[in-house]
Amino acid sequence: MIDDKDILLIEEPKLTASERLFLPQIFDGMGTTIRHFFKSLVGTPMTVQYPEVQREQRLENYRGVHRLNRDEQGRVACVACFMCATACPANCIHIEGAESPWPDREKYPTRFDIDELRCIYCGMCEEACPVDAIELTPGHDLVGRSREEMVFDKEELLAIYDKTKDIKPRKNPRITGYPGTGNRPGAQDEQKEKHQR
Amino acid sequence: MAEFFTSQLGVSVGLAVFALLVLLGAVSYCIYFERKISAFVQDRYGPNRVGPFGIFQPVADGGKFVFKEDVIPGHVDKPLFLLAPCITFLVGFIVFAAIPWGGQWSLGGRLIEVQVANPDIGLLYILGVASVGVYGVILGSWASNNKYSFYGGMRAAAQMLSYEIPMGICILVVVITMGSLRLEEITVAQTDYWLGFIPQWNIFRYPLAFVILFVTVLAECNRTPFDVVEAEQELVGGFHTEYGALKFGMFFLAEYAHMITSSALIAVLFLGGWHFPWIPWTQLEATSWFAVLLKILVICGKISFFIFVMMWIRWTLPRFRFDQLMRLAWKGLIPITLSLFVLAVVLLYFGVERSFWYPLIGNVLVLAVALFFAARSRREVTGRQRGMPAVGGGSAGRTVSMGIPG
Amino acid sequence: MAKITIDNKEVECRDGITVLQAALEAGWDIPHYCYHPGLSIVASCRLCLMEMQMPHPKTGEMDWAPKLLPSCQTPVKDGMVVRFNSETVKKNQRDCMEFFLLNHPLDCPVCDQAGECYLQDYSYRFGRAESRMVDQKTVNPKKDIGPRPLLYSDRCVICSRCVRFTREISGTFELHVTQRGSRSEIDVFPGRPLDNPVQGNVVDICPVGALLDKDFLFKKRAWEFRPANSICPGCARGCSIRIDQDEDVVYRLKPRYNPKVNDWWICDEGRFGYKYIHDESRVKGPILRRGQSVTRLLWEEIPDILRFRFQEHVEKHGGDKVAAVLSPFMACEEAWLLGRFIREMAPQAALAMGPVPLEDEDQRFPVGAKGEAVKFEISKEKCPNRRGVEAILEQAGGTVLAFEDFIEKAGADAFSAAWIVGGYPKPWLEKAVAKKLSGKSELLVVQDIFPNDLMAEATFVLPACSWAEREGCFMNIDGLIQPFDWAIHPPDGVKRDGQYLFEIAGYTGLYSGKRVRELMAATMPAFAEVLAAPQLAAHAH
Amino acid sequence: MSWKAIDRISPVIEKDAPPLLSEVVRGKIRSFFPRYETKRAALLPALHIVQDALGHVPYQAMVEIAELLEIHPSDVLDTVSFYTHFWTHPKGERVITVCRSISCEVMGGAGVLEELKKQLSIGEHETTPDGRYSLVTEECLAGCDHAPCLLINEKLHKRVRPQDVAKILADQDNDRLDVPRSTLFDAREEGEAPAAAKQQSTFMEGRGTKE
Amino acid sequence: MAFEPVLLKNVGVEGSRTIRVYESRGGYQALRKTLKMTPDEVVEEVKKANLRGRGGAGFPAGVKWGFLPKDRKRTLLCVNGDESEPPTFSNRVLMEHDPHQLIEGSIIAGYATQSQVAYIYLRVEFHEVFHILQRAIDEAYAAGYLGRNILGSGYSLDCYIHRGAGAYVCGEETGLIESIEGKRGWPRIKPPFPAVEGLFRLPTVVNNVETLSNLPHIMERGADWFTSIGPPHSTGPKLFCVSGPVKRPGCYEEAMTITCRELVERADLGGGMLDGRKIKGVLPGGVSMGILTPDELDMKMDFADPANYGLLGLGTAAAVVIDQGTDIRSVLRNVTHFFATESCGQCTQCREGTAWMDKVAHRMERQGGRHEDADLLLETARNMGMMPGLSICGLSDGATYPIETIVKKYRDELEAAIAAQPEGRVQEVLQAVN
Repeated sequence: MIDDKDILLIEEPKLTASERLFLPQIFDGMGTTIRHFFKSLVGTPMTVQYPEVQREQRLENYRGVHRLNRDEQGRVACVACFMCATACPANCIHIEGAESPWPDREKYPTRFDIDELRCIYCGMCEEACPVDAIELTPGHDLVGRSREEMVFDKEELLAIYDKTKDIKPRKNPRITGYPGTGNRPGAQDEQKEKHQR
Repeated sequence: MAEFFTSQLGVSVGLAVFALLVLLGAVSYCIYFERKISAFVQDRYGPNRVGPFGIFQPVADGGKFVFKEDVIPGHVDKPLFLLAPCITFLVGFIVFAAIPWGGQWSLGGRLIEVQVANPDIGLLYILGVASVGVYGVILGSWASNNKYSFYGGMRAAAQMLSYEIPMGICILVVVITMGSLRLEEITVAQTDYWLGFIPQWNIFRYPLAFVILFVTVLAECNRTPFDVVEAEQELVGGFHTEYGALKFGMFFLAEYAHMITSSALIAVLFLGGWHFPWIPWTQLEATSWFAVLLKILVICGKISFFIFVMMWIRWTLPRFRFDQLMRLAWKGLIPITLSLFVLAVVLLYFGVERSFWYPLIGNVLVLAVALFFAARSRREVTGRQRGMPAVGGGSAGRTVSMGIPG
Repeated sequence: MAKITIDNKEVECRDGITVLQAALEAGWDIPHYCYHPGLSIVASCRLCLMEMQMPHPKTGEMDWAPKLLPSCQTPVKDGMVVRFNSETVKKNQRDCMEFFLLNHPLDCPVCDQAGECYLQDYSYRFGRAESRMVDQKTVNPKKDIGPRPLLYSDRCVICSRCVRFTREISGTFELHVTQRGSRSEIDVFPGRPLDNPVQGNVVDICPVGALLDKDFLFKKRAWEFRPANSICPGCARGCSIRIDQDEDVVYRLKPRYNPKVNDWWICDEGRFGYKYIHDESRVKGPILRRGQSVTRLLWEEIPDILRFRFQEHVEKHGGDKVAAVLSPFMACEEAWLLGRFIREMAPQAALAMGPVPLEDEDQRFPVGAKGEAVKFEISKEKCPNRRGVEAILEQAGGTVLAFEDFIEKAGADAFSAAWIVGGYPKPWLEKAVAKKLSGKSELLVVQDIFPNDLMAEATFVLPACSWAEREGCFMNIDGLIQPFDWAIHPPDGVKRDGQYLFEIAGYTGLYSGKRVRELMAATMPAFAEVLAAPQLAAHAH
Repeated sequence: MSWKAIDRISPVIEKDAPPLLSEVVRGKIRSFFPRYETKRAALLPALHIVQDALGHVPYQAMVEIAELLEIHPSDVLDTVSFYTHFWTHPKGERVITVCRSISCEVMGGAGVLEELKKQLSIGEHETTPDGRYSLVTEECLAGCDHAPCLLINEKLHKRVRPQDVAKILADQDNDRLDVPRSTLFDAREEGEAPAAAKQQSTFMEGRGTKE
Repeated sequence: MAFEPVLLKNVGVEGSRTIRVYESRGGYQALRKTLKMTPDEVVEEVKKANLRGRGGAGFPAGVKWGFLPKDRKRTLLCVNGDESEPPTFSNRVLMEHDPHQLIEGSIIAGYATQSQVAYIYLRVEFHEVFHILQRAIDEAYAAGYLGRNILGSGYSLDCYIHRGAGAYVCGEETGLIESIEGKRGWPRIKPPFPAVEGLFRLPTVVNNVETLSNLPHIMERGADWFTSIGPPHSTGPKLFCVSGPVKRPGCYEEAMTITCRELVERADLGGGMLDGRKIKGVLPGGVSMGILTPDELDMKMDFADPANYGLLGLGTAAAVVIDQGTDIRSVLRNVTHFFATESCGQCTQCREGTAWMDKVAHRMERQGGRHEDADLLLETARNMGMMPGLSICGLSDGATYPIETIVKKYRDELEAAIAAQPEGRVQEVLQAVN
């Protein structure tokens, strides 16, 4: 419930006589659209003809298709903690965990499915991951012929990692840069200072 | 046999068949242009995959409409459901009968009207037939047995009713001035000149009536900003929610046919129909086949212009809320057109109805008064009611009225 | 009734309980690890310390004790004053949590306890964000200590609840604390694993993730469950349980506190006995057999067809040729509905109850305990509702047969129409019995979870549901009527027994145990009120 | 750190192994029963007796003690693991216990320990390969007035300086007491020496992070 | 002003361990006298003498006996001979040289409390003591001082030695009780106190060896004699141990009027420092009481004064002298290591805290100290429960006092040592130690 004291009452601005008629605004708008019309008629429209033409641009903080990172030994980095599945507002992550076959790890995912059609690409999974295993890449051209095809399994997500290894997705530093993650430049120094204090 | 083809009847029949075919094509291409124009306005390409510049897109669309599965939902009133698009479609096309396309054509020594029919009550015919169009919409919405569709139909009925009044009065102004209901005569009466060079088109006499007629025509055609009938965001398509395939195509085509006829009507009533000033071939006296062809081109050009403006408006202005739409009709347009009607009658009484200055001055006066009142009006201009908080809004007892009047 | 004052608030509490218990019952959330209401008190975790007023040793006047006292160990005394919401108490909790987490691996992401872990909860409430210890943590090994539980020593807080459980409840003494000081660990004697019929409880009482269930290991995270309260059908004791399910898959059963039946415990047989409900071989979909042809029935048409067929049969052969075998696995409501239907069709019909699976004797814990000392008991009757069905048969009156007699009579062609209910998790119809019954009935309705030998010739095959999919009440061996909720939906094509029996018995609408019990109460007042186990108190984990 | 679980299920005691505790030992243990209210209280004396007889307390002995005292072997292990005195694996014939209390440390006890380690070539909690000596430290031997001191089996060596270590080790009788021994806890049959460790092993198995 | 030794009067006498010599020097006379009194009179006498427990906590023995329920059927007596506190050895001296004094004291205490059995809990490292004491007990049995119907008084007492197995915490009375019961020596929660429910759930009295050794003398010479020695709150003779680099390390009997300085430096006591070494500090009452700097040596060795110097108490009155040549970090490490090894692991603060402080102290000794470590140690020590304590037994409190006093009183030295560490050494040590 919102408290009454939190409600801000705003007076509507008074309209002038000409504004009240709306006619100038209408003509203004008409002018804008006709200008664009002729510009596009004579010149080239702004849009490009995808997929024949693709713009050369790197959208670093674009949140596109997920990838599942590998650790130094090439194994899936995920520890099957279900944090991403828990954080996911669209319920599109399905994980099945099991005891890992490796000596240095407790748990690993036997299944890791993301329904890319359900996903809303909010990046919460990325934020929730305690081991930075799941990341959203800038990959945006995601197509498939069936719904089933758009449910990416572990192998597919790892394959995306293999393809996009060199890209370091830029996460929003304002979100991920909380002390302790060390993601942010200078974060570790701050940590040290804190200790000394 | 040749006798027939040169007779008025033969020309009428030929014209009817020809016009129907051309019109169907024209309507299809209207859709094409609509898409193209919207694309250009929005800096896009528009359809460009089927043929050069996508000019075969209407063919593809038409093919799709025809060959799509014809679904009739189980819950509809089947006969009415089928009837509705037919009515709309039919009405959209038969209005053309009374449009004068090219004045007179001397064919085989006789002067033949290039018009399917030239009844004495041409205007009444158009008005009458056109208002049947709304039956299609209402029937469709009723038959769909779906509350969104029904809302659409109700809105359509209320809107048609409201906007036919200012439209009719506007036409009445012209009729009083011209003294005839025959469209051909109205056209011919506009072919003179004032001061030797200003064509005596009604637009110069009654510019206000012209604008209002154009606005009401937009509303009658359910074009933006008056397309509350099929408002996708609120009504999921309104009356045609349940329609698909060819039946939807018929609604679709009828809308554009309606646009063409309405444009033609405005052209005839206010822009002198096939008349184009100063070019001899388009004057009343020119009756050769070439002149007729030219006249047809002239009126088509005028129609095209109006259609373009309609599309232009559609891709510029947002939709009215239903109460705003109603207010515009009843509180704005009807008083103004009534004033114009009084003006026309007074001018008629003094016998100066066909002069240039008196009507124009009268128009300006009416406009001035109208603007004065409009600017002084204290009505709310936003959707919010007075006293409603702008943020939050959890307070009890206050509701926001939705678009439906009442 | 003693009256004590906690944080300036007067609280009435039962006599003989501890301050901690009183505070918990009055709604204070006092942190604690080693205290468990079902076990003896060791007061070793030092988290529940409170400020208390004590009689001064010299003057005898009530005065604040100079030090914090463990509330779990101090019994309430009338007029006692304690303080929980004070800086000293809070400081102790904060410091204690730091000590607890010093050597804790902090591997919550892979720990199954996460989400229901008291170390997590208290750490959020009192803990520091960072450890001040820079030295390496002591890492204790993971140990395989028995067939069910797995021990992660590095997560252990040495609350010794599990050790006390094996000493006081199970009486099997397998667990002990080994070494001392910071090297303390829980352990078993090598080669003498933790292996007793109630060992699963050590996982429940472990407040942290040190003891985990191998069966449930890594299967699911605790917060994903949508639990339902239920009653264990494993034996006639009828322990209160909670079914943890997600998306119609049961992952585990947990005991629910019920002082009248099972306190905090359940046995492993019950705990892991749910697996059959996800068996692939279950009967799915109702079937009608006419001669050689087999048709799948729609659920909607079943009540009418059945009623018609029974009516027709009774008209043709008379009511005394009809018999019904009720199963001790049925809920009371279901048994009542079926009995009612049969009696309505044929008042002279014979009713019987199916065989009661029996073991040699009850198991009592602590092992070897007798009388008052018994803390937990497993019944030898391996079905949940023998008494309930018996009570209903008794109320139904008319011809009520023992199962053996029914077989005898059926073998002698006494019945030509029969309704036989199974619902046993294990095969129950012996070959010989099935053979005796086969070919005797013209109209045979078989209702069971798993295919049995009679189904091949049944006129109607109705799939039954496991108890997790049903709703109703069981009457346990002591005559307590305990309701249970459904936890999961039945498999595709299967309808809840209660619902279709409700419709067959001639009622319309939705079946609910409560609704049927109201109907039953007219003739059986005992069913007017059922025993609801107390809500699982937060402290009774 | 490995996630592999330590196996505590497989038996460590051979099946059908002959009883480890002789009748003498058992009788000795039984003789302690009347002293206490419960049989269990005889556990510490029993462990002393067994350690004296066998040199250490193997798992099998724990099981047999448990049977004797009518408790669970787990309880025996619980107690055994708590006290530092009991060895669960073979120790040397003579156990050298070096005091590391504060007074011994101040007086140079660390040097003695180092010297012992050097001379025996073993570390703390280890046994010489010949099984003669085991070396452990103890928090305090309560011999602070003679610091630094060390214990060889039962014999307390006082004021040991690093240079004395060689002499002490060379002495065959370095574990002989000056006072007459009480045989209350002794269960060794005549002439039998406790089994000596044949290999080096760490103090407590399964550990390695402490110390 | 040499103090006339009472407790140690037989020490050094040829054959003092034998019953013959003991009796010849007036032994067992007190017992005979006592057996003529009623048990309540004995208790009253001891109460009057205000005999405070010598084990460390200083609780009056008579009062303790008074807690026994009146309607008890069986009573047990435990003699606490688990002398594990470094650097204490007074009990060893008593039992090694004069075992019969203890036995007599035990019998008197047993008679006063009407106990049936006395268990002498002896730490396992006291091998020689065990043999001596067992021999003495056998002698006492033979002489009729133990067993059925002692000296015809109708009172019977059995006395058994129960050997421990190496656990400091078994010196705590309930830890001791658990240990006798054959369990791990985890101290019990109180209440119920042992006097109500102790060994084998029976009323139990637990007294220190030195406390009991005082009893024959109280009974023989009367409570007034006892109270005439020492200040009113610390009556009676007391054994003081002194060890470390002093000329005469050993156990001395004195009234509780002497100061720590006297104990270390008086010619008939400690005798001053060895080889002209300088005192850096003295741990005056066993490690768990705390440390005194050279300036504070005028502390009175009684039950009250130590608190004024930030110490926990008198403790076992066993002083160990630390000379200037010893690194204070080693002392700190020695102390923390002791408590980390000997914590029983029951209470959280003690279990985790002692180990943590041990890790820190080890790191500091290896030159891996950080500047915040001193504060960390202080705060952890306080969090572990300075008196009046947070844990079940006093070990945790005992562990905190030496650390707190060392860090507080030698802070400059610690900081200087940390500052003198080579650059980057901290990380190195962290890596290496870990």
